[in-house]
Amino acid sequence: MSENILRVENITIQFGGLKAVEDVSFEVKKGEIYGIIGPNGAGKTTILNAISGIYTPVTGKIYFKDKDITGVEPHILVEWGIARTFQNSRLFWDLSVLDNVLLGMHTRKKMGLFRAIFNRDYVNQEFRDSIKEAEELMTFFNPELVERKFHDAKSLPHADKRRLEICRALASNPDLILLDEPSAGMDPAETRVLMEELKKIQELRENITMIIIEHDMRLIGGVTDRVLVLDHGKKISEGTFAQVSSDPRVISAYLGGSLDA
Amino acid sequence: MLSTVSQQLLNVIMLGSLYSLVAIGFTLFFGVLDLINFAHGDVFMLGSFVALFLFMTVAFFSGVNFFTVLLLFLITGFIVVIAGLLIYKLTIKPLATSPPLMMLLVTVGVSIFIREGVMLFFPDGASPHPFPKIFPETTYTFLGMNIPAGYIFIIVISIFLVVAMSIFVNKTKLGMSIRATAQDREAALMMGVDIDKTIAVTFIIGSLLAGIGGILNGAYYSTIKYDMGFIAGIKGFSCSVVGGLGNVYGAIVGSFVIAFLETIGAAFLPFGAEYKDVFTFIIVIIFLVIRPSGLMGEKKFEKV
Amino acid sequence: MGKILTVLLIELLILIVSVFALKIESTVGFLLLLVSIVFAIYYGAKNEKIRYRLQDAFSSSRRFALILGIILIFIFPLFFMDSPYWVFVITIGVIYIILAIGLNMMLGSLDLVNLGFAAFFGIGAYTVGMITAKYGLHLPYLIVLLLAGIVAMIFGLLLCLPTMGMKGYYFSLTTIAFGLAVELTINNLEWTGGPGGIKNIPHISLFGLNLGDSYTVFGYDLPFQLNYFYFALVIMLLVMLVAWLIHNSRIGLSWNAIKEDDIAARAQGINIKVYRIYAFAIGSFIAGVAGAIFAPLMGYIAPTNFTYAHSITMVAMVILGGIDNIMGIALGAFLLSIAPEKFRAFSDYRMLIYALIIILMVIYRPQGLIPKKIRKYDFIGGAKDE
Amino acid sequence: MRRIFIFVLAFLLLFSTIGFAGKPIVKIAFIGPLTGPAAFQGLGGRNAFKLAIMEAKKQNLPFKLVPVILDDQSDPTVAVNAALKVCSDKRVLVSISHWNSPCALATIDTFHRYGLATIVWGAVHPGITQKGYKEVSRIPTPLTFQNRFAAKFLTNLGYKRFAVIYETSDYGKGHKDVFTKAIKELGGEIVSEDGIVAGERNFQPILTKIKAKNPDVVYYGGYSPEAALIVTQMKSVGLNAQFVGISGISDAKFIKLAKENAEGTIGFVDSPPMDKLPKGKEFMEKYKKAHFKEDIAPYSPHAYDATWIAIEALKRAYPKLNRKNVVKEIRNTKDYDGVLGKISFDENGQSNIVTIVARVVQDGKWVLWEDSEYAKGIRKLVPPKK
Repeated sequence: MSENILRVENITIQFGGLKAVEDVSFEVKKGEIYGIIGPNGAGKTTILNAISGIYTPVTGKIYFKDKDITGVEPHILVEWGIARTFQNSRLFWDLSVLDNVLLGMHTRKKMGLFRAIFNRDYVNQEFRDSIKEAEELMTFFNPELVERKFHDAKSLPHADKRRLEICRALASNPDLILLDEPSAGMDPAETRVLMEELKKIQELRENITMIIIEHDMRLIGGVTDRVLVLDHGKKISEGTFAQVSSDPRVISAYLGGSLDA
Repeated sequence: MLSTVSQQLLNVIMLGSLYSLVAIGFTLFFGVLDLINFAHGDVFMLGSFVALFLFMTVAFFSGVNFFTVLLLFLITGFIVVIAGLLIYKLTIKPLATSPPLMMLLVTVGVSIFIREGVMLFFPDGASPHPFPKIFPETTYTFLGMNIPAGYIFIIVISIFLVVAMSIFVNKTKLGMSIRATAQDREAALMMGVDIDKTIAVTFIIGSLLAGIGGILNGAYYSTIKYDMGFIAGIKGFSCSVVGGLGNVYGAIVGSFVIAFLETIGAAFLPFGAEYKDVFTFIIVIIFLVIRPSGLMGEKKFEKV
Repeated sequence: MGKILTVLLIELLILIVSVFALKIESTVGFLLLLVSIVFAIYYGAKNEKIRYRLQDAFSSSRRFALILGIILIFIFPLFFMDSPYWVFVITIGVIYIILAIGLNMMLGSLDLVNLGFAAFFGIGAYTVGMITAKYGLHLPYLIVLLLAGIVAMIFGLLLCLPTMGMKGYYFSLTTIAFGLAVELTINNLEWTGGPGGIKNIPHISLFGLNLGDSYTVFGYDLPFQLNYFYFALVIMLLVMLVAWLIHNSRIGLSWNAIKEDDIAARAQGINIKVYRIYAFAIGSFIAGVAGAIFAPLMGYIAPTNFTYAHSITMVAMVILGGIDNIMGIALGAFLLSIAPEKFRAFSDYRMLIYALIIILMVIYRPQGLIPKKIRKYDFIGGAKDE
Repeated sequence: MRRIFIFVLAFLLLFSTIGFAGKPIVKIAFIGPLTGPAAFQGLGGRNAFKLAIMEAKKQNLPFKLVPVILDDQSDPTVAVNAALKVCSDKRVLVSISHWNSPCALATIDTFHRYGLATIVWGAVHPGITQKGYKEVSRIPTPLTFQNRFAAKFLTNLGYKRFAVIYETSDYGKGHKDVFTKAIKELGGEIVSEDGIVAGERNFQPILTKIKAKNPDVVYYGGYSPEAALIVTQMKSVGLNAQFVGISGISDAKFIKLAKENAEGTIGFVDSPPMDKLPKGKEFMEKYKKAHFKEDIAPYSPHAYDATWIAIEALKRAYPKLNRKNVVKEIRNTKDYDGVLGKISFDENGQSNIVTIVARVVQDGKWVLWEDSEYAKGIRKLVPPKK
C-alpha cells in the first residue's frame, strides 16, 4: 500500500460551459490533515463533491487507496471509507439527534427487508449495539448531545449541529473524512474548541485522514499539515501553511489581503 | 385527399392554439416559482363559466354585438385574474417556506375546490352548458378546408395574446423581472427585483391567458362542462413538459406537437380515438423520464 | 391497577362514542356529538393533569392497551348487526386504511406524492376479477390475494424504475399520467370489460368457509358483510404490523433520511434506488391486496372505482391523519371513508370538503391530526428516555 | 376516575335508549339517477314512483307502504352501493331500479344474490334480462328492438353508407353491435366504426376522416352531451350527412346543447309521446295535478307502471309478505292495464311492450316522425348520396 491515501490527477469539472475546476492535481498522505483554501468561487466545494462522488469530473481521475473512484456513486464511496460533512450542515433536521448518528452507521449495519420483518431479535440487538456506539461517539464530542438524543436535530445550538454532523460522518468509520467549512457560523471561542476537537479525532481514530475546507485561517494554520490553494478553479500553490502564506501568487489571489485576517 | 389533409392540419392548429394558452401559464409558474399549479386547468374552466354567466346577464340587457363581446372578454379576464391572485395570496404564498410537497398538495386541493364549486353552485352545474355564439357564423372554404369564421377569430386572438405576452416579458421592466427571477431567483433578489410582485404578475399573466383560453375553448366546442379543466390542465402541463418547462416558446411548440400527435393518432391509428389520451400520457411519461428538460428547455444542475 | 382501569374505561368510551356516532340518524345530532367530542378532546389536551394521567396510564400498560384495543375493534361491528350496510361501510373503511398505509410508504416515508395510487388498487382488484370471474379459475383465495399483490407490485416497479431520478412535481405528474393511463386503458380494453367493468365476482372462499354466506352463531344470523369485515381487519392488522416493523428498522430510518435530504442520505452510504424500490414494491403490493379484498366484497368492479378522485382521497386521508404515523393514518382513512355516509345530505359536497381539508390542513396543520413521533426505541427495552 | 366512570355510564344509558319499535311495514325502493348528467330522467321517474305510491296509499292497503328513494348518479359503483343498501334492509320487498344500463347490469347480480325483486324501469340493454334471474323484470323494450327498427327505418329512407361512432360503454357498444349487424343484413354498408370515451370533446379528427369516406349517415351510439358536440363539429369540418342517434340522445338536452345544429337530427326512442300512449293523457294529467317541481320525463310512465305492478304484486302476496313470494307474484303479472298498455312478462322477465318510434328535430323540438314536416316532404333530410 502506498503512502498516499488519495490521489487526484488533472481533474476538470464543468457545468454547462462553465469550468468550475480546471486541471487540478494533488495527493493526500495517509493520516494527514490536509487543508483546501481559496477565495469564494475558487472551486473548493466542487473538488470535495468530486471526491465524494456527487460530481463526476469531465477529465482526470481520482484514486482512493490506489483504486480508481472516478464516477463511483457516493453511497458506495461511503462504504469504501470516504465520509463527509457539508458546507451548510445537511443534517436530517426533523429526525432525532440519535437517529442522525445511527444513519451515519448505515454502511456497517446491514438490515434487509426480510430481517426487518422476520428477525426482530437481530434488529433489536443491532439497534441496542448501534445506540451504545452512537452514545459513546457523541459523549466524546459533547455529553450534552447524548442528553438531547431524542430531540430534533434542528433544535440543537449551532455549534452542536456542526459537531453532530462530524459525529455522523465518523460513525461510518471512515479512512478519509472530508470536512466542508466545519467552523462556518461559529464565534472565535467555539472555533478554538473545534480546533481541539479536530485534533482529538486522530486520537480517537488512528490513521484517519482529513481534508478540511476552511475560511478561518487560524483554524487552517492551527490544524493542517499541508494546504492546497485554489483560485478560479486552478491550483495556485501547495505546501505547509507557512509556505503558502508567503507565496506571492496566493497573496495576490486574496487581493493583497492578509492571510491572517 | 388534399382536403382531408388540410382539414386535419387546421384541426391541429386550432387544438395547438388552445393548448398553448394553458401551457404558457404552466411554464411561467414553473420558471418563476418552481411550482406546478394543478389549479391552472380549473382557472381555464372558470374563465369559460364566468363568460357564460356574464353573457347570460349582458345579453339580457343589450344583446350580442361587438362591444358586448369585447366587454365579455375584458370582464372575464379581470375576474379570472382576481381569482388567480386570490389563489396565490391565500394558498400558495403562505406556504412559501414549506416543503414543495405541501405547495403541490395545496394546488391539488384548490383545483378540486374550484371544480366542485362550479359544479355545485353554478345553476345546473353538473350538466354541460351550451356556450353562446360570440363570433360570426359564416363559413369559408379554402384549399378544400372548411373554415368557420370563429376559427379565424380564435387563432387571431391567440396569436395576439401570445405576442402581447412575449412583448411584455421581453420589453417591460416587470417582464424582465419575471425573466430574471426565472433564471436565478437569488441573483434577481440581489438585483433588487421585488419577488412577491413578480410572482403576482406571473399569476396575472398565466390566469389571464388561461381565462381567455377558456372563452375561446367554449366558442370552439360550443359547449362547456365543469370538469373540462382537469383534462385541459393535464394537457396543458403535458405540452409544457414536452416543450420544456420554464421555456415559454417551448410551451407553444409542445402544444402543437401534442395537438399534432393527438389528431394524427385519433384519425389514423386503429382505436386511435379511444386511446389518444393514453398515447399523450405515455409520451409525457417518456419525456419526463428521458428528457425532463423537454424539447427546448435547458438542463439544470442541482447545487450541492 | 388504577392505570389499567383508566385505559379500559377510555377505550370503552371511545368504542361507545364511535358506535353512537355511527348509529345516530339525524345529521344535526351527529354534528352536535362531533362538536362535543372535539371539545372534550381539546379540553382534555389542555388540562395538564388529565393529559399526564392518560399518557402515564397508556405508556405504562402499553401491551394491555393494544390487546384491549384489538379486542374492542373485533367487537365493534357487532353493534351494527341490524344494518348490514353499516358493516359494509365500515369494511370499506378498513380497506381504505390498508390503502392509506400502503400509500404512506411513498408519500409519508419518502415524500413521493403519488397521485395515481388508485391505479394499484384497481390493478389488484382487476387481477382478482379477471382470475375468478372472467376466467373462472378456482385457485385458493390466498393465492389469488398474493397474485393481486404481486401484479400490483410489478406495475409499481414499472412506475418506479423510470421515475428513479425524479423528485417533487416531476414525480407527481408522472404518477397522474400513469394513473390516468391505467384507468383509461382498463376503460377501453374489451379484455377488462371496458367501462362496464367485471361483474359477478365470486365471494372469497377461505378454508372451506364462504365469506358470502351468513353464518349463525349463538342463534344469531350474522350478515355476510361481517365475514368480510373480520377478514379485512386481520389483513389490516397484519399490514399495520408490517408497516410498524419496517418503520422501526433501518429501512424506515433510511426512508426518512432520504425524505429529509437525499444528498445527505447518499453521503451516509444509503443507496436511494434500493430504498425507493422497497417503498414502491411494498406500497403497491399492499394496494393490490386491498384491491383483492375489495373486488369480491363488491362483487362488481369498474374503472370508476379507481379514478384520480380516489387517488386524491387517499392522499387526503394520509394528510388529515398524520403523515408517517400509523395510528394517525388509520384515523384519517377511517374518518374520510365514513364521513360521506354520515353526511349523505351533503354527499354532493364530498369532494369539495376533501379539497378544503387538504387546503386547510396543509396551511394550518401540515403534521396532521396525530403527528409523527420521534423514534424512542422503547421496543428494544434498553434505551428508555429517562 | 369516578368522573370518567359516570361519563361512561351516561353514554351507555343514552345509547340504550335508541330503540327500534315500529309497526309492520313494507318498504318499496326506487333507485335512479337523481343527480349527475341524467338527473332529469331520474327525477321524472322518481316523481312517477311517488305518484303511484300516493295513489296506492289512498286505497287503504292492508300494509303500510314506505318508499325508500336512492340515487345511483348514473354510476355503476354508486348503483351497487345503493342496491346493497336496499338489499340489506330486510323490510324492502321490491325495488324499482335504474334508468341507466351499466347501473342495472351491475346491480342485477346483487338483487339476485339477496333474492330481492327488482323491476327495471328505464334501462334497455338486452343483457339485463338475458341472465334468467327470476328476481329481475323489465318494463321498457330492449335496445336490440330499437336498433333493428332504426336500421330498417333508415334503409327505407334510401340511406346506404353508414359511419358509426359509439361510446365505449356497454350501452354504446351494445347499440353499435346490433345496429351494424342489422344494417349489414339489410344490405347497407358500414364505412367506419370509431369508439370514443365518454367526456371526449374533440371529434374533429374523426369527423374529418369520416368526411373523406363520404357517408350518407353518421350514427351515434351514446348520450346527448357528446352527440351535441358531434353534430356541431360535423358542421365545422363540413361533413354533410344525416345525423342519427338512439334513445340516449333523444332528449331536450341534446337540442339545448346543439341548438340550431340539432335541426333535422333523427332519434329513436322506446317511449312514444305521452299522448300517443294508451293511457298517456290520463297519466299526464295526474302528473300535472301532483305539482311536482320537475317535468315529466320520457320514462316516467315506465316507472309509474313498474311501481303499480310492484304494488299489485304485494297485494297478491299479502299476507305472506316475503321476498320470495313477491318475486313470484311479480312474474305472475298478467295483462296489467298500465299507461303503456297491457303488460305481462315472459320467462326472462321481459315485458311484452314494444313502443319504438322515430322522431326528428323540427324547430328546436322533437317531433314524431309521422307528424313532422320532414315526413310530409315539406322539409328535407340530408339526401342519400348517389
